[in-house]
Amino acid sequence: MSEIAPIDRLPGGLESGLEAVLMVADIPVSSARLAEIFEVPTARVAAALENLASEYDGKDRPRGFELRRVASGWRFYSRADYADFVSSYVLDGQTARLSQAALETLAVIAYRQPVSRGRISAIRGVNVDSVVRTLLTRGLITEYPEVGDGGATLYQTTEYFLERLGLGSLDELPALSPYLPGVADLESLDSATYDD
Amino acid sequence: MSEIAPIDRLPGGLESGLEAVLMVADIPVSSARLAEIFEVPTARVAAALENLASEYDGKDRPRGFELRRVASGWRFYSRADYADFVSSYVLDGQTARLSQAALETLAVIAYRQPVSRGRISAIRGVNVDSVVRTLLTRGLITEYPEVGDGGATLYQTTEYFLERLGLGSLDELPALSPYLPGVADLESLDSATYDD
Amino acid sequence: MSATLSEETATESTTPAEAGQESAGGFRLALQNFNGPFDVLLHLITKRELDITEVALAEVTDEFIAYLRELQAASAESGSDGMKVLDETTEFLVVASTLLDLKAARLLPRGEMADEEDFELLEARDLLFARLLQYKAFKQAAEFLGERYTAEGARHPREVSLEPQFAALLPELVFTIGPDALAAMAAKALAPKPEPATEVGIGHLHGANVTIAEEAESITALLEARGTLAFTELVADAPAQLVVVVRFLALLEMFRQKAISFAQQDPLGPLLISLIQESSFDAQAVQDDYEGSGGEVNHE
Repeated sequence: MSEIAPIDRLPGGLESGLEAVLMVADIPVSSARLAEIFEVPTARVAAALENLASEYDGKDRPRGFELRRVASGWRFYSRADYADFVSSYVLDGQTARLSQAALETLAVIAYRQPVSRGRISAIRGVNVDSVVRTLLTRGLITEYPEVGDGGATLYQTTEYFLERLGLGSLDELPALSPYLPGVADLESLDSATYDD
Repeated sequence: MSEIAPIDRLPGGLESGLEAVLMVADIPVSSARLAEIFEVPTARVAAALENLASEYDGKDRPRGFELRRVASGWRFYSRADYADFVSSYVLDGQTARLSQAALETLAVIAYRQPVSRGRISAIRGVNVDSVVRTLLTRGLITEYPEVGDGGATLYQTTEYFLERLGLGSLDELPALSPYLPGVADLESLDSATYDD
Repeated sequence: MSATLSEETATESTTPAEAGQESAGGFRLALQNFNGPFDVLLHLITKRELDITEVALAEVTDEFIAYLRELQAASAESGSDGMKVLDETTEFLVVASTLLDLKAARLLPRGEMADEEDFELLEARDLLFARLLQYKAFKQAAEFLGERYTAEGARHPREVSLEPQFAALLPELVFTIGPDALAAMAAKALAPKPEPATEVGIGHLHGANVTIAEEAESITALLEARGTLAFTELVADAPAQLVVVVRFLALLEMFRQKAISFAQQDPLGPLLISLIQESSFDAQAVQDDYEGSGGEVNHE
């Protein structure tokens, strides 16, 4: 590892680089992983993260976000002080029902799991990023432990999904064929993977 | 609206409050909506957002993130300077390219929306069915709620199109006419040439 | 938002590989990057700065026919259903008619509009140029979009899942559907989708089926009866624009098969067409050449 890493040549250096990655990270990122990304020693990453965290906590003013270390790594969170406002944002316009788009996406995942967002998009003919996020938030689907082709994240339904539908297991999902009279190749519809 | 809003009593005030809400937002949030949440005038929110954005751009050091106004609102982004590092972390379709054909079709839809496939084909001189499907799957266009003449499906661009191109609104598209010296009225050209 | 898409869909107009790579008579077409007939036209007329009146129609024609042959060959190789060839043939008709109109319009004496027909041709020319300009304008707009798209790709929006303490605040979901409704929805989404009806390009064409073979036959008959004729005379009785286009296509085909010759007395004179007596042209054989499309253009 060289003394001067590529990130050191950029304005803002390692600290800004860490901010950039963590800003888009959905799950906590370990300092070891960050060290790999930036090609600097883990200890240096750890020190920079501590610096950032305490900077957000109050050098100028307490930021609305904080950098917290949880078991598996570091992630940006909204600061608890502002939870009331964040709650009113989160709850605004929320309903207890899933949208039609969310239900259709859930149906596709149920019958084609584990399946990537790309494939669901291809099947449904629309971008499904936001509904997939909704289903994740609602605990109806979860990430599959292994990645698919090209490193794509795969999704599967959860126990909670089965509970909500009153099913004991996935085997109890009804067969698809009866719902499509007139489609010649029903076997392939039920079993084959969608060709996208 | 009182002079002192609840958010003003918190350390960090409105700016930190905005940071907190935007930290959990997964779509751009309009200043009007933020104004409701914090019970302050929209103009004050807008000013605070502008302040934050320019602060991130460089008061101390350029932050790894930036606050940008796209589509209908404001949202946190990783800063482009650190793209190399961020993309080694984020593996998604963000960088998937659009073909020339897709870009040209997207241009016709952006400037002529709502528009039918027939008219796009007439303007481009080629069949556009598969490209339109690609754009739909990517979420860059969507079906217009009403059908056109003769029941043709019409297409329009989406909010995601604006976000993905970093545009505030369709008005920010450069005017098409400068490219067309001597053609005064394209609309009439369209209708004169192709009756679809 | 991650626009995950497995693969990029290739350009919808298949471009045959390296047709006409070698320079032939100062005429060289690399069709690799073309995206439809307007591209080809623009390439011919603007990029190469060809004056349409100086372009030997036959040379252009040969290029296009070579282009079509490449397509047919590619289609046969890939075992596709020939839809592509049909599409391309239809597009070819657009090019052919556009070229013809351009040429016809250019051949008119400027400022001397003898009759109503001439005037219409001039109008048609303006429209055609306007169409090409419009096409070019959208190409430039696409360039802008492409640059933005690439530049913005360097930024990633924050779109993370909701922090657990806020997710817990969401109202408990009310599930209004059961397993059967879910299955019905899945079946509908997973069912093979019928290709959307193509509503492309032929909406403005009228009339019944017109075939190249039939038009070639009637051209032959007309030329046999009356000797040399101008194109305007050959299409004088055409009931619809489609027939004009197909007749033009038939002429191109006949020329390629050395059944007819073109002559032009002076730069602005009419294009004269005459039969080559010793040719063994078989109009019905044309059908085979356009097998992909059945040699036929259907108005639907």
